[in-house]
Formats: sequence, C-alpha cells, structure tokens
Amino acid sequence: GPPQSRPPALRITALPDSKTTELDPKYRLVASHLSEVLGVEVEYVAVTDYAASVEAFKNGDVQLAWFGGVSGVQARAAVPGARAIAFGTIDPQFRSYFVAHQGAGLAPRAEFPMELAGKRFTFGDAASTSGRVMPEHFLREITGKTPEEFFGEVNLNGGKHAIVAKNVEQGVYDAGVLNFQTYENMVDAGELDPELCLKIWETPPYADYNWTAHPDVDFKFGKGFTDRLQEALTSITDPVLLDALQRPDGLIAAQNSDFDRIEAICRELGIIGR
Amino acid sequence: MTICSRKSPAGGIGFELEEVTVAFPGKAALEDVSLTLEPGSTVALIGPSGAGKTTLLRLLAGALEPTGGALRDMGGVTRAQRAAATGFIHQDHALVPVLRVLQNVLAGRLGRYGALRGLRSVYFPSRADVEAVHAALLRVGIGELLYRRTDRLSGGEQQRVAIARALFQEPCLLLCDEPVASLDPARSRDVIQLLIDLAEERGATLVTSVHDERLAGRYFDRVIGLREGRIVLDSSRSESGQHEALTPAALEDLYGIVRGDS
Amino acid sequence: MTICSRKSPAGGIGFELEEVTVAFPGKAALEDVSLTLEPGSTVALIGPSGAGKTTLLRLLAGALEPTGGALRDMGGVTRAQRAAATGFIHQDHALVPVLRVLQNVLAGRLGRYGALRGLRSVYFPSRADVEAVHAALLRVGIGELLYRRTDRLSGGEQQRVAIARALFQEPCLLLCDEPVASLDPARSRDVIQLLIDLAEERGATLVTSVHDERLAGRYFDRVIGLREGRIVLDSSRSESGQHEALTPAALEDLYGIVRGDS
Amino acid sequence: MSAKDVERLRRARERSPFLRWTAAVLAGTALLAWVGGTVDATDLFQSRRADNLVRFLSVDAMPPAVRDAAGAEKLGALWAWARDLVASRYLSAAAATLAVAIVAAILASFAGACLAPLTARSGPGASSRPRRAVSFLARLGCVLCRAVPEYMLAFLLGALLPSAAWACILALAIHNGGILGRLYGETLENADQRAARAWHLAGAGRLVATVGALFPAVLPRFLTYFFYRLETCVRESTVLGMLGFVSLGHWIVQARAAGHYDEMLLAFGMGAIIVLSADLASWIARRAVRDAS
Amino acid sequence: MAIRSTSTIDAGGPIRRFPLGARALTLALIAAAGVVSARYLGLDLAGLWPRDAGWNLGGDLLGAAVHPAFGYENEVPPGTPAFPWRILGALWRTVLFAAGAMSLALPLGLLLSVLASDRFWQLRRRSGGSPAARIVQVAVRILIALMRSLHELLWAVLFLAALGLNSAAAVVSIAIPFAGTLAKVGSEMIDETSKSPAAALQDSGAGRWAALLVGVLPAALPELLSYAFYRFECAIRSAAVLGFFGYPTIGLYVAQSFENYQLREVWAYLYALIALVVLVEAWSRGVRRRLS
Ligand SMILES: Nc1ncnc2c1ncn2[C@@H]1O[C@H](COP(=O)(O)OP(=O)(O)OP(=O)(O)O)[C@@H](O)[C@H]1O
Ligand SMILES: Nc1ncnc2c1ncn2[C@@H]1O[C@H](COP(=O)(O)OP(=O)(O)OP(=O)(O)O)[C@@H](O)[C@H]1O
Ligand SMILES: [Mg+2]
Ligand SMILES: [Mg+2]
Ligand SMILES: O=P([O-])([O-])[O-]
Repeated sequence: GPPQSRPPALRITALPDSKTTELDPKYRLVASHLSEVLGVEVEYVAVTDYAASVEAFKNGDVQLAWFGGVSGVQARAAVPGARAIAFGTIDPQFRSYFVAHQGAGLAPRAEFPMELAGKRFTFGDAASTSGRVMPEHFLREITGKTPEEFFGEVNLNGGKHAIVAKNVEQGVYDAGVLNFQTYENMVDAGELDPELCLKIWETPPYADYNWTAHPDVDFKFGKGFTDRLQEALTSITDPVLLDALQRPDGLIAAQNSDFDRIEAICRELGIIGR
Repeated sequence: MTICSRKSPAGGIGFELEEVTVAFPGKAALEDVSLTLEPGSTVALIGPSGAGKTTLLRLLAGALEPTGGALRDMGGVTRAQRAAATGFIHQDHALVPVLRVLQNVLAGRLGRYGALRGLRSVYFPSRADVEAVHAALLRVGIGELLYRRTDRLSGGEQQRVAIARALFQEPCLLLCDEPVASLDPARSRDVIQLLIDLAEERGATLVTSVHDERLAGRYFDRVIGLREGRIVLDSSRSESGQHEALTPAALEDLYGIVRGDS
Repeated sequence: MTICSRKSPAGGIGFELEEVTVAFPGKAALEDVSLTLEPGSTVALIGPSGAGKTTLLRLLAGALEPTGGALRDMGGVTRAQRAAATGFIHQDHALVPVLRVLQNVLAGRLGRYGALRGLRSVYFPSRADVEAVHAALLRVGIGELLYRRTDRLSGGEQQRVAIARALFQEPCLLLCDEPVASLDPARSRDVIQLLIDLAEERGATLVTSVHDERLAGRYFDRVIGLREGRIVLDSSRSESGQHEALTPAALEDLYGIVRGDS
Repeated sequence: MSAKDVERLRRARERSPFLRWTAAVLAGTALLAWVGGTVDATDLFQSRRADNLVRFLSVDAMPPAVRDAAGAEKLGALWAWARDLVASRYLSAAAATLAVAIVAAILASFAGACLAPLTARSGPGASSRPRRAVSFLARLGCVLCRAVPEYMLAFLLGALLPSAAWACILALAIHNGGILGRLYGETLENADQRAARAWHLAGAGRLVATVGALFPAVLPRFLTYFFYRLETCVRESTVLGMLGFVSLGHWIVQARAAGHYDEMLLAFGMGAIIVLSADLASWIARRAVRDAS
Repeated sequence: MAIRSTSTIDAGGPIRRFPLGARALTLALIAAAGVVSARYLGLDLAGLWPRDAGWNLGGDLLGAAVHPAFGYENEVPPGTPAFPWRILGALWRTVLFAAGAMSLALPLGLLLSVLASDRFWQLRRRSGGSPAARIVQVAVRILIALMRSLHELLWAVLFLAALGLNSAAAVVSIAIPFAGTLAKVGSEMIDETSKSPAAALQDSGAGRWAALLVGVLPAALPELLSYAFYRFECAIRSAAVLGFFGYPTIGLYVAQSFENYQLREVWAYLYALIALVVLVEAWSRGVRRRLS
C-alpha cells in the first residue's frame, strides 16, 4: 500500500551467515522485543546473501542490520553517518577455522599448514569476514601468495559457513575455512562429524560481527533514537533472546573505531576506498 | 450509370505500355511489350503456362516495376486513389488463412478508409457491411460460408472468396489471375459473366487471365495472347461480335503444341 | 505389358466403398458413398466446387479415415506397399518450396527405398536418376527448369512439377486432384492424355478430379459426378466409346446452377 | 431476409469457449498480480528509489580511475581500466562461458532433434495408437527435463560431479534438451505437412518423410531455436557462477561481493557481447540457409 | 507423345552446385565450434563420473526423490502454514510473478516484434528502403538484443543494487528479457508469414497499418500467441528461480530446504513445480490446438 498511510517501521536485517530457516524465527523474536522496548513497529526483512544485506542497507530498505566485520565496514563506508552500536562479547576476538576432510591427509597444527598448497579448497561467501576476507588476508600475509596461486583450483564463493563445513565433511573439497562459532555449534548439535571434518588450524583473532544503525533512524524516529537502540540491544538479558541473537554471553556497546583494523585490511584488499 | 467514368476520382483507368520488359534474375518474364489498354475495356490474357500473364497483371496492379521501357496509366489520379480502385484476384487467392471469410471479404475495402476506420470496418463491421458481404458471397454462391475460417474451405470455395472480396471492393480496375481455375465449367461461366457485368455496370476496366480461350473469345472485348513474354496475338471483337483473329492456327501457334516431339 | 497386374506385389489396386461418410466438424464432406473402383480403370471425378472430390481422393490415398461406413481395398498388399505404389498430385501441388525442382521430383521414389538410400537418392542423386527426372520433366514440357528453386515458378510450372513427380514415381494407383487447373486447354489435354497413357501402359488405376466434363468424357473409362457429398452421376463408356449418361440434362442437374440462389 | 440469414450464420459460427476462458483467466491473474499486494508497484516510485539509482550510476558503477581522472582523460582511463580487467580475467572467463554454452547447446540440440519427431503429434502416420503412446512418453520426458530450472539442476549436479564445467554443461543440456525437444517437435507439427504427407503417402517411411520433406523446410526455424537456446545457454552459464569454475558468473559474484559494481557491469557487458555475437551468427546462418536452394 | 519443350539441357551432365551447400556448411561450422569448445574446456568423459563423495549425495538425492516429503521434515516455528498450504501459496505467488511479468512482456514484445520485422518495413513500399526506416529498424533490433543479453537474474541483481528490494523490480527484471525474446522470435514469425495477403491488400490501396493488422498479424498471431503461452511457462520457472534471491516464490523454499539438507522437502517442492509446469503445458497444448 502507499507508504504514508502507515507509521514508519524500523526495518532490520541480519547477515544470512547460517540457515535462513533458522534465522527467520530468531530475528522475528528480536524484532518483536525491540518493538516492545522502543514503542515503534519493527519489521524483519530476510535477505539471501551477504551482498544483498549491504545493498539493502545502502538503499535504505533496512535501518538496522547485523553485519559481519567486512560487510559492516562496506555498509558504513557507503552510508556516511552509519554507526556500529553493539556487538557480542566474543566478537572482538573472533577467529576462523581451517578444516580438512579426513581422507585429505592433513593433521592439526599450530602454525599455518603449508601442505594445503594445491589442495581442492573452498572459502565461504565472497563477502564473508571469517569465511573469506580474513583467511585470505592471513594466507597472503603468511605465504605471500594469492589463493589462486596457492591452491590452484579454489572455490572463492562456497556459500554459507554450514555449506562449507558439509562440503568438506563429505569430501566434495579437500579443505575449507569457516567461522569458528558455526563449526563448534554444528559439532555440538551433532550436525557435523569432527572426525570427518577435521579442524587443522585456527587463525589469529580479529573483530567481526556488529549491529550497525543507519543515520536515517534519527530522522525517522527522533533525535537520540540510535542511542536508544544501542541501549535496547546491550541491555538484553533474557537467555531466549540472547540465543536468538546468537550471542548467549550478551551484547556490549561498539563503535566504528573497533573495526579500524579490519577497515584497513579492506582498504588494502581494495574492497573499500578505491 | 458508369461510376468509373473519366470524371470520377479513380475512374477510367487505362494503360500505355511502351516496350516494357520485366526481367527476373536469369529469366525475362516480359520482353518489349507495347500495348494500349482503353479505360472501360474488358481484356482476356491467354497463353501457355509461364508466358508472363501473372507478371503482366502484377505490373498493371503496381506490384512490380518494369525493368525496362515505360508504363503510363491514363487519367490523372494519385497512386493511392488508383490502388483503392484496383481489385486484384490473385492466382493463389492471397487470403489470410486464419481469418473468417467475412473478414477476408471486408478487407477489400481497406483501401478506401484510413487505418483506424479500416480496422474497425474489418474487425467490428457494421450490420450493413456484413449484409453487403453476404450479398457478395451469395453472388458467387457461397453465402453459407460467411463465418467459416478461410483455411478450412475447398479450393473452389477459396477462389470464390477471393472473387467476392474483389466484388465487395467495387473497383474501377479489376485484375483477375485465373479466377476460375478451380471452378467447374458452369460456375466458371457464371463467374466470368459476373465479372463482365460488374465491369460494364461500373464502367470499370477488366483484365483477366484465363486458360480457356473459348471463354475468352465469348465474353471479352479483347483477347491478348502472350508467349514467352511477348505478345503474339491481339484480337478485338469485330462488328459482328466475333473474334475473327482467334483462328485455330493462331491458337496452335500461341500454345505451341507440336505433338510427338520431346 | 501391364506392370501393375494382380500378380505384382502392389499391383491391381481397386476399392470398395460401402456407405462411406466423412464428416468434418459442422460439415459432412461425403455422405453414404457406395462405390466399386476396378483395378486398372481410369475414373474422372466431376462435380461442383465443394462437392467432396478432394475429400474422396484423400480417402483413397489413405490420408483420411472414413468417419462412417467401410472402405476396403482389393488386393492383398500391405499398407506400406500400397503407399509406395500410390502417386498423389495434390490440388495445391504439395511441393517443398525451398528445394529445387530436381529434388521435388526425386522425392517421388522415396517410398521404394529405405531411409538412408532414400535420402541419398534425393540429395545425392545418381546420374541415371537425374536423367530420369529430366525425362519426366520433358514429358510435361519443363525440362529446362530442372535446377530451379520450386517457389520461383509460375503456377502452371509448379503444377507440372507435381505431375512429373507422380510420373517419376511409377505408381500403380495414381490420384490426381485437378491436375490441369492451372494449365491452358492444349496442355491440359496433353497432360490428361499422358496420365491415361501412363495408366494403361502400366495397368495402373487412375482417379482424377477434373472440372471440365468434356475432358472427363473424352478420356476416361468412367465418370463419376459428386454433388454435396453424394454420387449423383455414374457413367461408364459404352460399347461405342461414348459416355451416353453424360447428357446436358444430367450435367445441368449435377452442377445445379440456379442463378441468384444461395 | 438477408439480415435473418446473416444472424443465423453468425449464431452458428465456430467459437472456442476454451480460448475465451484462457484469455479471461490469464488477464485476471495478471491483474491480481498487480493489485493483489504480491507485487508492489507503488514502492518503485518512491523518491528514495530515484536517489538510489542516481547514486548507483554516479558512484557505484563508476570505476575509481575514471572518477579520479580529469575531464578529457576520463575516456582514456575508462579504456585502460576495461582493457586491464578484460585481459587479466574477463577474456578467458568469457571464452569459458561461451565454450560451455556451445557444448551444452549442441548436446541439447542433438537430443532435441532426436526427440522432435517422437514428440510431434501431427507428423506423417501420427494417428496410430503406438505412435501416440511414444509421443506421450517423449513429451513427458521433455517436460520433466525442462520443468526443473537449470539453476537448480546445476546446484544438484555441482555437488555430484568432480568437473564443474561438466556439471554446468549437463545442467544446461538436460534443461535445454527438454525445451528443444518440445520446440522442434512443435515446429514439425506447425510446419506445412502437405509435402511430408505426400512423401509418406507415396510410401516413404515416417523418418524419411520427416527428415527429407520437413527438415529442409524447418531447418531455418530449427536454427533459430538452436541459436536462441545458445544465447540462453550463454546467459545462463553467466549466472551459474556458484559452481567454482571460472566463468563470467564467477567474476560477477566476486565483484558484487566486494561491492565493485563497475567491474560487475563490465562482466555483464562481456556476457552481453557474447549474446549479441550469437545473435549475429544466428542471423547470418539463417539467411544463408534460407537463401540456399 | 509429349509437349514441346523450349530447350533441352545435358541431362547427364554433372550437378553444378552442391545442393546442400549453405546448410551443410552451417551445420559443419556449428559442429566444429563444439569440438573447439570441448577442447578449450579440456572436457573428458571421466569428468562425468561422480566423485566418491558424489555417490553419497547422489544416493541421498535419489532416495529422497522416491520419498518426497508430505509434511515438514523438522519442527517448524509456530505460525508456519501447513506444508501443503506453503506449497500451494508458493506456487500461487510464482504464478502471480510470472503473470505480472508476462502482462508487461507481451504488449511490449508484440510492438517491438512488429518494428523489428522486415515485413513491416516492406509494407512501406517507397520509404521501405529509406535510411530513416532502416535506422529505426536496426535501433529496435539492437534494443531487443540488449534486453535479451542479460539473464533475468542479472537484471534482478542489477535492480537490487540500483533500486533496492522491490517485488515490482523483480517482475520487471523478468519482463525485460522476455519482451526481448518475444520480440525477436515474433519478428521472425512475422517475416515467415505468406507475403501475398498483405501485398494483395496493398495493391487494393490499403495502408501500411491496415495491411499489417489485417494481412500480416492475424496470420502470425496463432503461432505467436502459442509461443507467448510457452514463454508464460518459462516465466513460471524464472519466477521460481527468483526465489533463490529471496522473493517469496517456490525457489525460496527449495533453496532453504536444500541448505538444511532436507532433501525430501526439496523434492516435494520440485515435484510441485513440475506438476505446475505439466499443467501449464497441457493447457498450452489445448490453446495451441485451437489456435492453429
Ligand atoms: N478441414 C475441414 N474442416 C471443415 N470443413 C471442410 C474441411 N475440409 C473440407 N471441408 C468442407 O468439405 C466440403 C468438401 O470439400 P472438398 O475439398 O472435398 O471439395 P472439392 O469437391 O474438392 O471442391 P473444389 O472443387 O472446390 O476443390 C467443402 O464444403 C469444404 O468446405
Ligand atoms: N520471382 C521469380 N524469379 C524468377 N523467375 C520467375 C519469378 N516469377 C516468375 N518467374 C518466371 O517468369 C515466367 C513467367 O511467369 P508468370 O508467373 O508470369 O507466368 P504465367 O503466364 O502466369 O504462367 P501460369 O499460367 O503457369 O501461371 C515463368 O517462367 C516463371 O518461371
Ligand atoms: Mg500465373
Ligand atoms: Mg478440391
Ligand atoms: O559473518 P562473516 O562475515 O564472518 O561470514
């Protein structure tokens, strides 16, 4: 219907980093909680890939989004005035796991596994922080080679983290890399066999996920609404909601400068500021 | 009353051909044809297959340009006026197969109207127009077929739809390419008589190719014989009403039958 | 020597029709037709346009099934054998327009060969086949059109290509739908004579629709008149060689001309 | 008197309620799509959309080198940018895309041409009972092949096969084979059957009649459909970028993920150039065939 | 006894021209392009043999194909519609997206097909060969080619980036290439209709538009409409695939179930889509039979 007939709604989205069918009910729960606390209508908008979440934010289709490190940097670079307002307690120290199929003949080790060279390898989504950008960054730093040079045949767009894990577990690829949290959640839930999909290396820590608010919210819902949002998110204690947010330990306040390092890496890789 | 008089806008259409040639790649269908066709005359074209009859008719209709020589039409009408006044019954009938008979006949008057009015007249005909079409169909004996799809008709029925279209058009120049090829002799005579009556009633010029030289001699003022693209016979009705030039020898020569050789 | 004798595999094709009806949606093209056609006979079908001539020929060719009654062919040949021995000259010629005349004529013999040999014979004909095609074309007077594209020919030329194809096929059952509609009278007589000669030479059965009842009476053993899907006239040549049943009154009745009716 | 006759004839005219209902149902569905709320057309006309478009064209789609270059040098910068990308990545990706499409289209066309005489229901001799059964089965096969979108097929095959190129080719060939089987069959059906029937009646087998009398006549149309499917294959292999084999689709995904829409558009353009070339080839081929004897 | 022939030729002489020249050449070139392409890609038949892991997935897929789901495989959040309703709803939305797209593509495609056809411009007689007419025709052809040159998913991606999330943009992204394809195929169908009816109308003075609408289009229309109906079926498939990009058509649920490895649900959705396509196909046959 015509937009003016309804009061403005706060539209939120989340990076589709794991199964969309699971995200959907979770974020609906988050939306209804925010709506209750803030007294405005809140609507969850599902998107199907990382780029789409950034595009939705840029195009004003959503005003608040749960981004990855890189997608958050991309979104804030595209929308001046956008603010990172919250992240989970684990997010400043996020990591990726390099995993290998049991039959690939690779063993866990402390330093980067150079014997990955030439293996059939899969990254995650091309815009993923933990599935692509940071692993690629470490790979370049340690080996001095690009993924194509190092692996030869490589899938640079392997999709969501769970798909990467499944593909490696089944041997579709010899090895891959994914978000450590997804790996552990899947193993805990019995969805992944850690014997078949073996963790072989863990990256150094980096800052990742974040809630980022669009500057539009202050225009739409009144000055200071961004701060109210931050307050609403960081004050959540209900375990059901925290589980829905995928951050059982709770959310803490964040600011743009928490992502300076990753922003520099993005700049270096030409993802932003070209 | 002759409608197609010299005074009417498209009336009195005649032609002067001066050494006209029509050459297709590898084949001259007409060669050095010189001919004057008087307005209001009725002319039959005869000649063996491949002689150039269809080509000459297409030339008169303006569907072909001569590749040599000059073609002038008499009377100072515009090209569009002349076209609207030209009815052409094609050897292959040139009907739109998926349309109904009604629409195909109505299409005969498109030339009179502008695009919009013309389209309305074909797809949303007035009651009067439908009745006029029915009348034209009745004259060629297929009134019942008014609403039939044209491609479901027999050969002769299709031919008569094409004739009805030309009747409905009320032309001042009527060109017919073997209009009775698919008809039985009795119907052939009737259709030819119908065309002649129409031409005389309206003062229209009628040029018809026919295969039956007896039909030609009996009904037409003038009979022109073509062979290999050239005029080899040109007979006008004499005072006595006979075509004296249509002798058996002349016809033998025209059709070029030499029995027994290969 | 009659090739198409009862003893030959596909020879001596005749028919028995028992109260055969062919009904199209909304129109019965043939109604209760009972008829025996002797092998080796030459039969002309006459009748006004829309009488059902084409429909009867298609029925005999096996292109249509009767919607009522029974159709039996005499002689114990298979359907495929019969088809290979049936030549059909269609009212609309049924030529492949984009092929050359040569290929269209060669196609007449496809029924004799298997798939591969047949295709080879059309697209890579032997010298002997090309000569035979040329001979067939010469018999109908268009020898020089051998390599022309078929859709560039005049109406009569196309008709003769269709006839040449049937000649080249050397059939034992020859069905012709108005084979001379686009031809001048002299050529018409020659072509009909050619068909009759061919049939007699080979002992083939010939069924031809023609519009000219004089041609029918002069050349054919038997003349059958159809009107509105029914047989209204059936004349066999008498001892004296005349068709005595073909009286002016009978023809008047057959063609049923009543001026001004619908 | 005549008016009465005309009215009687008009009442008795052939009409098809089926077609009328089809038109009404389709028109109703289309209307519902626009006014029923599933498709929101008004949203497209918000001012925000126009702003987005302006931003996309002036910022996102603008190569940085061009943006930074001074007035007259912009064109040179654009050329240098495009040349570098094409030479380093897109040319080989475009070649792979085209190669996949060609192989897939040929396989599909071959399968389709084999299926066509089976699926066509009006060819010579088509009315016999076994022939109708064969025709039904062939049609069913075609429907099953083409009902699953190639995107989904590629998705499934990609997980099965070691060669991503083969997965892509097979997905396209299966899907398009089903489509061509139907289109070729329909062409045979709609083609002027008289000549083929005449051959068949003259005793030629069905295959010979079809191949000999019908194929020459329908070859231009077959080629039209072949090239049209080739184009489709090019377009589709352009979007099948998720299989991990380096086609244009691969670079499109990478560029979009990094937000480099200028590069994405250049890859789109490369795909468009291949499609246009296929179009040109189609035009030339059909002219040659149509004008040939 | 025979008819005199005006000339004779050397009947035994060689056939001067290879009768299949251009056809054989075209087909040979296509085959050669296929061989070169296969070489370039380094295709070998071994690549068609599923890898070891592929057999597991293949087995699971086939197993699921035999036992499609009749209800959700896993627990679903409250408020989710029952499984059959979800399928029907998704199919209905798929059809709506397709119908919306065709309602734009058909009129646009028809108009462009006329402007792109040779036959239409030939109807102008005098000005048919004029440079202006030629320019318009070529411009329309280029426009059509450009519309077709991008896959509907790429148009959707483009609109997503340039405009934002919008269902109407999704419909338009199907409509653009479909109008282009309809226009292209339609113009060819128009060019293949018999020339003589329109020529006859013009000989008797009918104008260009009248000759087009009475003498040309009706002859092309049955085939064109039956093709358009087939494109409707294609639009249904495209609308289904748009689901992979988040629009609420059946592809969305296929993608989600595949992601969750709920293969039996995947097959249920696929079978539903197949059934829909078969239904439309049967309908399409009915339409075609009556149109021709
Ligand atoms: N497919 C069809 N559908 C409906 N009616 C048809 C069909 N084919 C023929 N008819 C009708 O059947 C009747 C007989 O047709 P047929 O073609 O056999 O006539 P004919 O004797 O060959 O006529 P002509 O001498 O004009 O060719 C005609 O009135 C025709 O309109
Ligand atoms: N488009 C064309 N290209 C080449 N030759 C042609 C073309 N049209 C006609 N011809 C040739 O020109 C000659 C005259 O053709 P036309 O159609 O005028 O003959 P016609 O007298 O009407 O014969 P018919 O009585 O057989 O219809 C024929 O030999 C024909 O083959
Ligand atoms: Mg002629
Ligand atoms: Mg007939
Ligand atoms: O959420 P990610 O960007 O790390 O995939």
